Amino acid sequence: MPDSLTRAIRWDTVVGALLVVLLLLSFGTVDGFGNALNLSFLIGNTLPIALIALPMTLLVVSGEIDLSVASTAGLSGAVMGKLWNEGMAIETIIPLCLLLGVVCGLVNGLLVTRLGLPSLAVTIGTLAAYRGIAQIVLGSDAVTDFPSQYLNFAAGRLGNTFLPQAFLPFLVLLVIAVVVLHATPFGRSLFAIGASEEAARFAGIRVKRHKLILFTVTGLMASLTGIFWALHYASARYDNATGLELSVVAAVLLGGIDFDGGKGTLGGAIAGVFLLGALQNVMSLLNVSAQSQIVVTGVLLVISVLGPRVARQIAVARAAARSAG
Amino acid sequence: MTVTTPNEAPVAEVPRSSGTRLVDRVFKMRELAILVVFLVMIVVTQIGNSDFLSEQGIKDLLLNATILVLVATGQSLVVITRNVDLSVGSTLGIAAFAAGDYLHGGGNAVVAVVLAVLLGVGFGLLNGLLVSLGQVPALVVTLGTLYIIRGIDSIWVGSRQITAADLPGGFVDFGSGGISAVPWLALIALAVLVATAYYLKHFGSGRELYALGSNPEAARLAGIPVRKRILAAYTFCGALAGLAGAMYLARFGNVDSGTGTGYELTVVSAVVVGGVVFTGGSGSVYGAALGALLLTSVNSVLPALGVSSVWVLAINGILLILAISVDRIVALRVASALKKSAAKKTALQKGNARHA
Amino acid sequence: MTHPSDPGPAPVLALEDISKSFGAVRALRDVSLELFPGEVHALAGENGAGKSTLIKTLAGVHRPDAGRVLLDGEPVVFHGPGDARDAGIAVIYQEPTLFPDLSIAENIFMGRQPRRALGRIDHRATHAATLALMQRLGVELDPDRPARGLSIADQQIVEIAKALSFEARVLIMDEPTAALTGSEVARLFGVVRTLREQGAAVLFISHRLEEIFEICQRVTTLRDGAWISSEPIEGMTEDDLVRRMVGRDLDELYPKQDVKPGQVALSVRRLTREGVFTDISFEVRHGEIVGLAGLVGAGRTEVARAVFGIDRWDAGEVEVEGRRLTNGAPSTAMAAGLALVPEDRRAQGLVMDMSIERNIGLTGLRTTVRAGLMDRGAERSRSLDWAVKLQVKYARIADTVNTLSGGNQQKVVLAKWLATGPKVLIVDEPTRGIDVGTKAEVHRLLSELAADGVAVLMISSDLPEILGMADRVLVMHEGRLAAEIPRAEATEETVMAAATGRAAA
Amino acid sequence: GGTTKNNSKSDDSAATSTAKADPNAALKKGLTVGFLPKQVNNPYFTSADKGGEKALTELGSKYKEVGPSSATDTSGQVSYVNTLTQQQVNAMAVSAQDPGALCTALKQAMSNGIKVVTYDSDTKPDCRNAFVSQASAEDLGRTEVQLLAQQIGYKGEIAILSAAQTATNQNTWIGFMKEELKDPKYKNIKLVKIAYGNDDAQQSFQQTQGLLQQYPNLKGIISPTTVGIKAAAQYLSGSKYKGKVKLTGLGTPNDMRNYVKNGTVEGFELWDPAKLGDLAARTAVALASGQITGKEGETFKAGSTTYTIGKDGVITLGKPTVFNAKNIDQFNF
Ligand SMILES: Nc1ncnc2c1ncn2[C@@H]1O[C@H](COP(=O)(O)OP(=O)(O)OP(=O)(O)O)[C@@H](O)[C@H]1O
Ligand SMILES: Nc1ncnc2c1ncn2[C@@H]1O[C@H](COP(=O)(O)OP(=O)(O)OP(=O)(O)O)[C@@H](O)[C@H]1O
Ligand SMILES: [Mg+2]
Ligand SMILES: [Mg+2]
Repeated sequence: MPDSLTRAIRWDTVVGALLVVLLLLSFGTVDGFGNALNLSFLIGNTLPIALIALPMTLLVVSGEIDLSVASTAGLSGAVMGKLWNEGMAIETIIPLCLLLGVVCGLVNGLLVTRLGLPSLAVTIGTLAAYRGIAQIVLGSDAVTDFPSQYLNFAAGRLGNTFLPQAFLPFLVLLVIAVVVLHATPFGRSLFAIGASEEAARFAGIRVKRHKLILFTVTGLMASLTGIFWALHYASARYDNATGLELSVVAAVLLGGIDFDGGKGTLGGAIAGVFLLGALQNVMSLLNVSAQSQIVVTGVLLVISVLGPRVARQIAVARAAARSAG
Repeated sequence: MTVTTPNEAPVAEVPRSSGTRLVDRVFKMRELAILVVFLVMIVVTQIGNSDFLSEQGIKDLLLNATILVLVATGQSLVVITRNVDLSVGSTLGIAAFAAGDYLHGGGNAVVAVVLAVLLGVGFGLLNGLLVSLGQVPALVVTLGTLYIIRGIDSIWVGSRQITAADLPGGFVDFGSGGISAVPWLALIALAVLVATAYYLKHFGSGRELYALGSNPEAARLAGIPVRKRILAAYTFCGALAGLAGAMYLARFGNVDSGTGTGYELTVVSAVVVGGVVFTGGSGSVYGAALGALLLTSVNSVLPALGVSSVWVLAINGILLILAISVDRIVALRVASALKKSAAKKTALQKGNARHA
Repeated sequence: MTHPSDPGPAPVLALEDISKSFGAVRALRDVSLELFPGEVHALAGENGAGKSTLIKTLAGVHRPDAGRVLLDGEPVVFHGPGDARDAGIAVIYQEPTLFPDLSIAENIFMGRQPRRALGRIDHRATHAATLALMQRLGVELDPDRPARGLSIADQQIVEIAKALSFEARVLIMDEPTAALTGSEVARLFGVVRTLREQGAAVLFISHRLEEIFEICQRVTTLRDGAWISSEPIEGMTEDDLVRRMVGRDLDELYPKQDVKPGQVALSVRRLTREGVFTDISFEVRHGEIVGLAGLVGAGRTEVARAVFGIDRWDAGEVEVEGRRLTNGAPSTAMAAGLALVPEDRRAQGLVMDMSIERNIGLTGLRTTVRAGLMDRGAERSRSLDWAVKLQVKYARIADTVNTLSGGNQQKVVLAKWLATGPKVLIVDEPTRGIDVGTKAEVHRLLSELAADGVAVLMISSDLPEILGMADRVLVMHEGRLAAEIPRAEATEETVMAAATGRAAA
Repeated sequence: GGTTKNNSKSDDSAATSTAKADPNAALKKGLTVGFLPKQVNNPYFTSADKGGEKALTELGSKYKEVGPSSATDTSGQVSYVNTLTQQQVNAMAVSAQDPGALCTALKQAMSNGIKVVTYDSDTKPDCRNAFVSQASAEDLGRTEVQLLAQQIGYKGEIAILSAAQTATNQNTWIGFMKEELKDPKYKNIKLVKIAYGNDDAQQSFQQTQGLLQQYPNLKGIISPTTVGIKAAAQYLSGSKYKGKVKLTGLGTPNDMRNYVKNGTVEGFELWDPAKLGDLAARTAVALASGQITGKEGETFKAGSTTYTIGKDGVITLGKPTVFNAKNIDQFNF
């Protein structure tokens, strides 16, 4: 049964299983973990990473990367705060900020597709540029007085359950992303582009257009995250979400998405996001220091790439032993 | 196949060669282009602020670039092999603290530097072993070791810090001293840079780094000891990060558990601006060093011109994008111009050949 | 094994009962082979017979599961390609293995550059040695030019130069001529003869049987990974050899059906891409097979790429059934009914890390869709249908294509494009690296397609193939159409005259 | 229509307890107080928290410290507030990275009966019970100008090297510095620039270089941040400006000892962070014991001193200490 064997040891399944095991263990043994409030905190604080991980997974599958997401989020938050201070209505501000995210993503996409620049370099540049613009826009202000119904939506729970109100919209986005990546011709094209851009082009796939769409959507999602962030933490500052890109990248990598492109599943990526989030929550409750948590994250990342390899080698060895026997 | 015409003149490819020489020259000029951008920037600043290129000013420029140049040199080697080392910032930080901790106890400065380098070598080896033996993506592994080394550093260092007061006076003076405007540290960095560049160009193992970055599978088939070379590149990169740590200590006289945090992005930017390509196999350490010089100088130029520090980050980012875009556009233009002129020449020669 | 007709003393290199499996695939089963100094030994077999695997085992790339390798009668174990090289074995692999960023000279001498004092590389000597090699092969490639952008043929020449530079005792060549045209092949054979006379042993693989008969003294045949025979060439006929390879008699190699051409399907007018090709005009009608011949680098591939929209053209127009195509848009070309089987199957034809199923499915993303979502059932049956029709040899349809032999990969590329049901099919070197049996099949297939009304434009460096299959032959010379020759007048002489620019244009 | 700043009702359901303070209530023992600094491993906060630990041990209560490893990881700090809430500590002492971001979580904590004291860096007043301020912002701002003015003889150009542009406390101090400079006795002093070094050694270093290049006649620099003053001092001591350009601001004696001794710096000031932590701990225990509720005018005893709660629940530690060559050796933090 080599087929079911290889399927069983696929890394995304392993990450999913690890997440389940961690949750089950923590429910039983970690004080304060299982109650609804903590779970809502856990999910709420992980949501920004999860939101960006959705388009990031698609992007990485197609062989590109966007490191400017956290800056885009910060910029939308800053612009949101600025416009709010100017007295504009929040219902106008939010679409404007989303539009801004689209523009940010479009700039990345155009630089990558039109000029053929490597996305890593481009988005390191825009990582600084967008954050810098955010700083120019909002300066030293911290805007905190957003309308309470919005704040409550971003920070509140669904009744007395453990689910944050914002979880349902996220779930909808997740389903959309899964369907797009794994069940549409568009998603199939992304895998082809990631594995071999040239072969994809020869198969009539519009590589540049696909990439441009992806970067734009990533910008949109990043700005959505920025808005959510500002409301969730009731604070719009230019340095909101600083460093979030590394958390997203780490989580996506942990979920088994191959940075060479062409491989991975969204399920794995999201499992990676929540595994890291849950682990951090549990470790804090267990009084593990922040420094040790960093080490654990690092070790987990290293294992995430060594793990599948070792598993594959074991599988190969077993198959060989079986065919010899 | 009986359609043999052995006497027939081989398909002429003469224009190709002259064309590629030109391309070659242009590629060498890519480093020149960064240099030009750098010089223009300096001159403009000097016009705007006549104090900028004072002895002190030049010294500051050089000192600022030194540490980044060192780390970028090491990073280039790794990037040339189609890998990356994101853990350099963490390595720099822990090496700097180790050296400081040792000097704090009243140690010898030379031993401290050796200690920092050895620590760097150790972490470089770790990265190299994981990447080459595990054959796993370098980006992930070194992101992992970035966290691990930083975590170990914070656990070990805690809230301790080393300040200039804890260090031997001579060590700190060395960090800011030099021959008139040329700091000692810059001389060390220059020596390392030139030696590395010479090695890459003139030694077999240096060329093999390019080869295996260019096509890893072909490198294996050509009998290049791929793992050994990758291991060596990482070790060297780690060693330079360690040396940079010691220099950081001498220069700033001040290290704690956060030293070097986020440095990896700066280093990667410098390497990218310097024209070292992330898909491996091309680029030079001189380019990377120039990239480092350019990036650090922006941070000196803007304050010297009185640009509010609020603008610095945005300008930095936009400059980075401009630098890589201009580089790319120039390369594309030159390539298409060359192609057209080559085509014309071919046509001409063919016309001549036919008449002859 | 005994060899009654041993040409020389002791074999320089021998394989004894070598077996090698990849997972469930048994690529080699108890294969033995002896190579003697001063002989050119052919290795023949269908696609997937195990030829390349055998060579990689000899070269230290693969470790055999069982059996021994003997060098000068002594058992040796090669731990890597470096070991084999040090033992004096030079290898040209089936797929070029160049470093695109490095110069041709460096590609050839990587790891063995001439040295100066202190182990420094002598760049000047490297350059000179490369020039000398190029002269020996009769080509003029600039040693300082980077390998990126070399045509497949030029890449192959660099590979040959690299192998020659070893001055090895054993030279192994896996389909070195697949990408070459007649004149280069002739040069190569000249060099090989010299080497043989100097006492080197050469192992040679080719699917062009006439080449085997031209240059080789002995031939070993493999079938499905098993050793079939080793014998002298002398006294053998092509049919004998084919029978040993395929295990049966072969169909006709060029089963061209006569078809009455219909309406114009593809019309190319005054197409120009500056510096590459100029003023190309031609038409292909439904039911017609048009051959496009020319020397390596004449620009045939470039025309095909531009017509299909991979590259942009600078002037001119392309019409499919009267509909103008957009410049630089493969997707609209596909929608108009155009298909291109590209020249480089590994880089352009296939996504190597994807399954056979999905590779074939890639051209059907618009059709195997239900309500906007992939219809996996339809995708699988479409892929299976075509894989079976083309007799692709695979273990499971979900296996990645990089586990297939070269010829079977080529079949997957064909399957992928035939599955689109094209009106106009452009095939660029469709049978490169395909065994004779399959070649006949591909030809039969192309002929049937034409009979069904598909317009076929066939680019090939295999002149007999062009002559055997084409209704009309277009000949390109240095980026221009040099001649258009109807089937009746097309001979090797007329085509070569036009291709080398000797015909009155 | 739409919701704008002007028509949205600000959420004033402040969690300020309605309970009455009982000044005579006994201090409870066996409480747990969680310290949440802006950043763990930061020497300044480590000193402060050590002070808190000592006070709590003295009072018979338990001390614990959690916190993010980066001073800009606001979401990290929020999750630590949540962690402390889950662990049901009796009170927490928080140095807020952001005045607004912690609010939801802190209110959540207060509604779970946890007393919240902010120290060093405040949140919005309705998100905590009391704020322990290191020194009055006004005192700090004004005294730094006075210190520098004396050193440069009330004449010449000066600049400020601050931390992040968003640092709330820095900005308040700078505001008071500007106020102070309006006094006629400073008519010959000109504030030419405020630079931001983002509390990063290297950036502060380069900003100092820039200041000196841009203003060759610069006479003095005020850096109201421990990181900034240290970096500026290190640069000055290795440059030709050493001793010529005066530097003052907020620094710790251990950091600055060398520069004071080698003549780079004449004098600077700071409060004792350990005392700040001590007061934060005692305030937390007093709140948890019901001695105070955080209303203006309430008083309580911490150690031997009696503190009065000011407007908005602010408790001020006292005047900062000025360090110079004469007294610096008496301090070790
Ligand atoms: N790396 C591999 N993994 C799995 N199977 C492989 C691998 N390499 C080769 N095979 C299988 O081994 C068999 C022999 O392949 P090989 O490449 O040796 O054929 P070949 O005789 O060279 O064919 P061709 O003429 O098409 O090049 C094929 O069935 C192929 O699918
Ligand atoms: N990807 C490429 N980049 C740069 N130059 C190329 C590239 N491919 C081909 N060339 C060059 O363009 C010219 C035309 O090549 P092309 O491949 O079109 O010729 P061809 O007639 O199809 O010959 P063949 O296919 O047999 O190599 C050649 O000189 C070739 O070296
Ligand atoms: Mg083969
Ligand atoms: Mg071609």
